[in-house]
Amino acid sequence: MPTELVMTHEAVPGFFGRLIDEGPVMGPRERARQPGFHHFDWLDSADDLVLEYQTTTIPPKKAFFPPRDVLFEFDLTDPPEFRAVRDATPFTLVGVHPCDLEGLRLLDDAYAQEPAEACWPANRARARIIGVDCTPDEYCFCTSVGSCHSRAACDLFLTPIERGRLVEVLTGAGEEMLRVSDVTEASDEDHAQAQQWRDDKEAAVTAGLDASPAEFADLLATGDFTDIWHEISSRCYSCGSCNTTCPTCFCFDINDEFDLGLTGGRRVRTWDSCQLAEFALVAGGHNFRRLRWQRVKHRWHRKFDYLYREFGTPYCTGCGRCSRACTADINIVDVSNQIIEAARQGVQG
Amino acid sequence: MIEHDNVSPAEDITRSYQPELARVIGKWQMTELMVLLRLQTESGENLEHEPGQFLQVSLPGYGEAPISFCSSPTQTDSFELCVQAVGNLSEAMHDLRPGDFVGVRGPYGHGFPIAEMEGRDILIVAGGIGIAPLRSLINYIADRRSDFGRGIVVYGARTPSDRLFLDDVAAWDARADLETYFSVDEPDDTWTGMTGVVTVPLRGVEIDPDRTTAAVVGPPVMYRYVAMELLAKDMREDDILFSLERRFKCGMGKCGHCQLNDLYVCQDGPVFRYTQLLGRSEAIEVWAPEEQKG
Amino acid sequence: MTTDARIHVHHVTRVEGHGDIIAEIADGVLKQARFAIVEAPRFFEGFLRGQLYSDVTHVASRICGICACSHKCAALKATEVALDVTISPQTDLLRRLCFHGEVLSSHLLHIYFLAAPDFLGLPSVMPLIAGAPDLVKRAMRLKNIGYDLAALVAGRHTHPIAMAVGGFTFVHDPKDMLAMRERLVDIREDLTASVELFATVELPDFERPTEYVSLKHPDRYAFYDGDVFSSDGHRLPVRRYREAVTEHVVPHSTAKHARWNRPEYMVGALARFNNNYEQLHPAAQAVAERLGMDPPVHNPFAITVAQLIECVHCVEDAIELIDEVVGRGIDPAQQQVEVRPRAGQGVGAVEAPRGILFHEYEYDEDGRCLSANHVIPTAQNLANLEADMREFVPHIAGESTDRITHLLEMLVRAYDPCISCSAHMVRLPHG
Amino acid sequence: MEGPTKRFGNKPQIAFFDFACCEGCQLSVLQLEERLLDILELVDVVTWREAMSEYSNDYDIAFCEGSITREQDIERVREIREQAAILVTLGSCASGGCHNDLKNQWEMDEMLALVYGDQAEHFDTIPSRPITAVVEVDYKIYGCPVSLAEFVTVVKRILTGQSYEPPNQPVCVECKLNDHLCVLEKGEVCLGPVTRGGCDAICTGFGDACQGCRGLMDAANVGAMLKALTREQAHAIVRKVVERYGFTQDDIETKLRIYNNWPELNLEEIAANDD
Ligand SMILES: Cc1cc2nc3c(=O)[nH]c(=O)nc-3n(C[C@H](O)[C@H](O)[C@H](O)COP(=O)(O)OP(=O)(O)OC[C@H]3O[C@@H](n4cnc5c(N)ncnc54)[C@H](O)[C@@H]3O)c2cc1C
Ligand code: SF4
Ligand code: SF4
Ligand code: SF4
Repeated sequence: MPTELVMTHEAVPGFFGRLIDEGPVMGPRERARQPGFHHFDWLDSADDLVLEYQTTTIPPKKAFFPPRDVLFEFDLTDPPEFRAVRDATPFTLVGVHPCDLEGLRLLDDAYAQEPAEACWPANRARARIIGVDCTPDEYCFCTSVGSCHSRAACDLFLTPIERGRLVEVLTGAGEEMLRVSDVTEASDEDHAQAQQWRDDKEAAVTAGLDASPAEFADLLATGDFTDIWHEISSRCYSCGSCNTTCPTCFCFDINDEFDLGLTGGRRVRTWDSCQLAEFALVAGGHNFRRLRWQRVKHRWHRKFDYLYREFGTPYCTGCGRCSRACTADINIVDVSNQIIEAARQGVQG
Repeated sequence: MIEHDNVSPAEDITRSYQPELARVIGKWQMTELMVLLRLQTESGENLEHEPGQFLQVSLPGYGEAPISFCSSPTQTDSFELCVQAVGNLSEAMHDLRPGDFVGVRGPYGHGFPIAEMEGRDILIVAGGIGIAPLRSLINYIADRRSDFGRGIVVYGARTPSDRLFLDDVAAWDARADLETYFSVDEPDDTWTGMTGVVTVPLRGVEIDPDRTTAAVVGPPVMYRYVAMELLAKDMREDDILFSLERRFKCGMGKCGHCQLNDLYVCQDGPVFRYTQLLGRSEAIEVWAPEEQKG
Repeated sequence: MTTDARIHVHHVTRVEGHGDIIAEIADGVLKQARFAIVEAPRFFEGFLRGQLYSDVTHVASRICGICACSHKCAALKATEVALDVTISPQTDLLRRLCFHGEVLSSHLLHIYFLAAPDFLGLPSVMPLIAGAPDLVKRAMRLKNIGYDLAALVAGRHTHPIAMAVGGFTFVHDPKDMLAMRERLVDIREDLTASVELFATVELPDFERPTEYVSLKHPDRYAFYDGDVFSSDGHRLPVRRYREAVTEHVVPHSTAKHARWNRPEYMVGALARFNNNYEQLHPAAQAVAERLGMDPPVHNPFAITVAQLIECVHCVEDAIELIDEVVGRGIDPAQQQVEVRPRAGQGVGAVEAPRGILFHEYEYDEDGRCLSANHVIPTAQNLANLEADMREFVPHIAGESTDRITHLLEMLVRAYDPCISCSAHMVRLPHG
Repeated sequence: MEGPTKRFGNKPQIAFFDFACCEGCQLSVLQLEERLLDILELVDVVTWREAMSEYSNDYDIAFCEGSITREQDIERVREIREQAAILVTLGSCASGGCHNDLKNQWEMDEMLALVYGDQAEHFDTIPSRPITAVVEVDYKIYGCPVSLAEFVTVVKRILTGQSYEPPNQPVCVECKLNDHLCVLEKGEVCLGPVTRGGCDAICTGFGDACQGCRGLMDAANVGAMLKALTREQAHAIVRKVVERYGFTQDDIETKLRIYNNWPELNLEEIAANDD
């Protein structure tokens, strides 16, 4: 059982203010150009931080895996020179919801698989993370995939209670962050209130998969759902929004850019999406997933079947971002349940 | 999965996207579209590849792409790549001259399971530029002739002028311990050999299915027909090896582009057993005639 | 001494769009002097029919890449009148700020890149890149601050984003505003250097008094709003613009000519300068004095000088506008007012860099465009330009043909014609 | 390595040409400021009527802007094609389709009469078309106007002997890479999901909807859009938009036409090509 302390409402701004004084802090804040909507971005002051926010469009994975990331720079000298340009500045990521914490853990696993990738762990090592508990909306289904109460990857975790936040201290780094902070022991009442919050939250999750991840993986693997894929793909734009907003998607593209003087440049890694038409196109024009329905199918299999078998967890945290972002109204829970139902009927029939 | 006895490449290479330097020490224009490059790492280190493995090759500013080794691992002081001009990187590689540098990462992937193939008859089926990775295997077998049973090379090209590695081909043809079968789809006046797609010569090859391993590389359309031919010879599905192509960006099983159902072609392949592919709906080249139906 | 000359300049260079100069002198007597617009017509007024009001204003800015903000604002204003939308004071301030960006970028493009080579005896600025790199960089800095100012408000100068019927589609950040303010303060130095450069320029000696038409506003030097005003003493509300602008098709031109009280009138920087001098920022008035510009100025070559004076005004007024916007605080609730389609008709007028610009639209109850009309500054200037040519040619008839050609090109360029847009002039659907 | 591949012996000679358009793309190029000076280190501009009086018919690379709307334009662009080793179309007017093509919905006579009345006979006009419909082009830069970043990319590609394929992914991708708020969340209709990206989602970054200025991407699922924006939706956000505007499929089609009317927008054909 981790240490649990209490940070009062009055102490909260001071705590985050001090973190910001120590170094860069990324957290949920109001969008400058679109007030009323939130996103993860660097905070200028503790006032910017919004601890109660609805799930952001882009998950906090962007702190470690930027949408566009320079892998290295090069100079076209003879011989050419390659230069690492990785930023090593430590930073703090705050205000991360449990599903997104889980997302970070899943990416830890994916990138660590041999042969391991270097950028993700290097960036992860730079950051301390503070999680916060959340209020679900109609798209959330974390309870179906076991991420509802995740404390993965974080050093401190804050749960709202009457007099402030209950602070779970999960790591030494977390303890360190609290060193000069105004925190007190949690009382039984505090614990009870935090537990009440968690219970209420769980109860507020209304969407859900009709099968456990393990069962869903099996149903997917054995069934033939071509009709469902066709129906979904008739509506799908292949716009990639479901992937580019997903906290567990980690596909990317790599391209080179020359500097304008044409004497050097950089190699850049960019988020990619398996739903895009050219994702599996090879030189010569052969596209191994040319048809839209094949790509739609691939997404479900990758999330709930292939990676589930590889890592023992579905590569979905139930955050609901893909459903929110899909302007074609393709909802991951609805489609999954459609598949589950079809598979079960198939089994019965 | 193919067990493979070679150690994985040096850690610092796999852990980073940053290539090491290799210098072009020889260049031969084989056809209008194909160039053969001989390279040496700048560090002088031998990359210790297996036949069938590939390198991530780059020219800064032009990008990076997977290219198969086409030289045998028995050639230790240098290695060779054969590049078809199809896009920005590969075209720029045609402009390289001896003394120029390229970046390399790797070797990556699972090549041909040499240990398991030793002692067996090896049937090599190459279509088009598929001869490039297979040349690595053929020359390896030629250099370690006593380690293997029969060595059979079946090579089909579109036209006589598309045929690659003519010196090697002549050398294989001249050896008594290698059996060679060549064909072209579209013959010209100079062509005296067989006419037809690669399955035509293949049909005439007699093998002992119990002791034969087949290594097949070619364009996507070829695999299915070769498989049918080999199965007609009673070969076991497990003894048929196909090397597949997909788009690769990282070579490390991360970028997702090369995924074939649950497999990564760059890591689990590019050399696969037919058995692995049969169960997988996205190995469309081996089981669907053309495109999958919409 | 030339007494006969035939001049045909095919596609005058260093102007926006395509126009030809045709002049003929026989026995020292002017036979003809014309500026023929040969731009391909694009038919905006035709194809805007049927489009939704929001798409109309989107497409309207595409009439011209240089005066994109002007076209956009004229379209927005006309549409807002038609749909009975009242924008917030904040939107009004921001649009005025955006306008200064457009006037700056457009004027400075003209002053440095199109007109200045004439004064320096060069075919273009290209030779200056190597020869006077500091001058070129200064010109780029000046021009780009205009673009950036417009982009600060509208996301991009060509073509403005974010400007919608009823307001803006995003909330401006005061931090960005203040950063721009600093740049505007710094750019004063470059402007001063430009003024000094112009103080050394000698304009061709030519004067022809004419009717000057511009917007006039009770409180400020009019760019974004005001009444239609003539130096001959007439004043009309914008909605009655047709009484001022009488258009007629001339066969040699894809654009139409316009007249009001006299056979021709002038619009643009010099017209504004002459009509609204009193409202120029004191700093701009000081520059006018420095450059010997005492209104009314009747030399058309001085249009370029009037532009420079306006640039000084725009920079100073932009600084004041930023102070006002930031001082009031940017209220997200004021960014956009509710818009409901309804049937209606409206006219919007603004002072584009090249002069007064009218857009008129009529919408059906779903907010779809029934008819559109655009009256563009360059088209209004054409008759006046030709009148200038007719009077100017006899003055210079004694010069060599090359010199006459050059002077006529200079005269055309002084008007800073923007032909790509003047080619969309359309007959007013009467009724 | 010898630095980038040299395609041209010396500094290549550049020319700019314009056809029917607002000239905003050329103007955007002037906004490159310092980057323009860098480019001018690598090339010589020999012809640019809008900016210079010098003129040369000897150029390697031609940048052409605007639509073809007159018989004489066809001839002129063919001449340019003949001379230029490389022809680049600048902007959607030239590259694929733009509002100029909207006039093609009417008979040309009708258009002329509407605009020029009884003087119509003085003018010639043919249905508007992009340059790509008249001659082969080597590089295409879409956009109304072009994105400066893409322009610079293409210049670098040309100078290093590389091809450039305009992105074939929708604006939504770039919207996400930039962490923009989806404008649908504000209740606006956006054409981003079917529109070719490459603009870095500049409009949606300022909260404005994508109007489709780069045209439809290949295999755009237009049918899905026509349905999604006009039918009952479970999706709370899209539902809001649908209820607010009450668009019909014709309305969406009218909107799509603004940048997709060359050749005449044929939704049935597009639907047939959809996967
Ligand atoms: C395991 C393996 C081994 C290989 N071995 C060899 C070998 O030995 N020799 C050899 O020549 N090749 C080999 N290849 C193939 C080689 O990697 C490709 O041909 C490579 O992509 C060429 O790169 P390029 O930059 O020249 O072409 P690319 O620039 O990749 O372009 C080729 C074509 O692909 C399309 N394309 C590329 N990128 C995109 C994009 N982002 N979006 C849309 N379309 C795009 C374009 O239409 C373009 O015309 C191998 C591939 C694999 C997987
Ligand atoms: S977000 Fe929706 S429309 Fe876009 S690719 Fe994903 S499922 Fe298809
Ligand atoms: S698949 Fe959808 S719900 Fe699952 S983690 Fe990704 S974005 Fe969230
Ligand atoms: S704003 Fe438009 S382009 Fe961006 S994600 Fe939403 S629908 Fe796509």
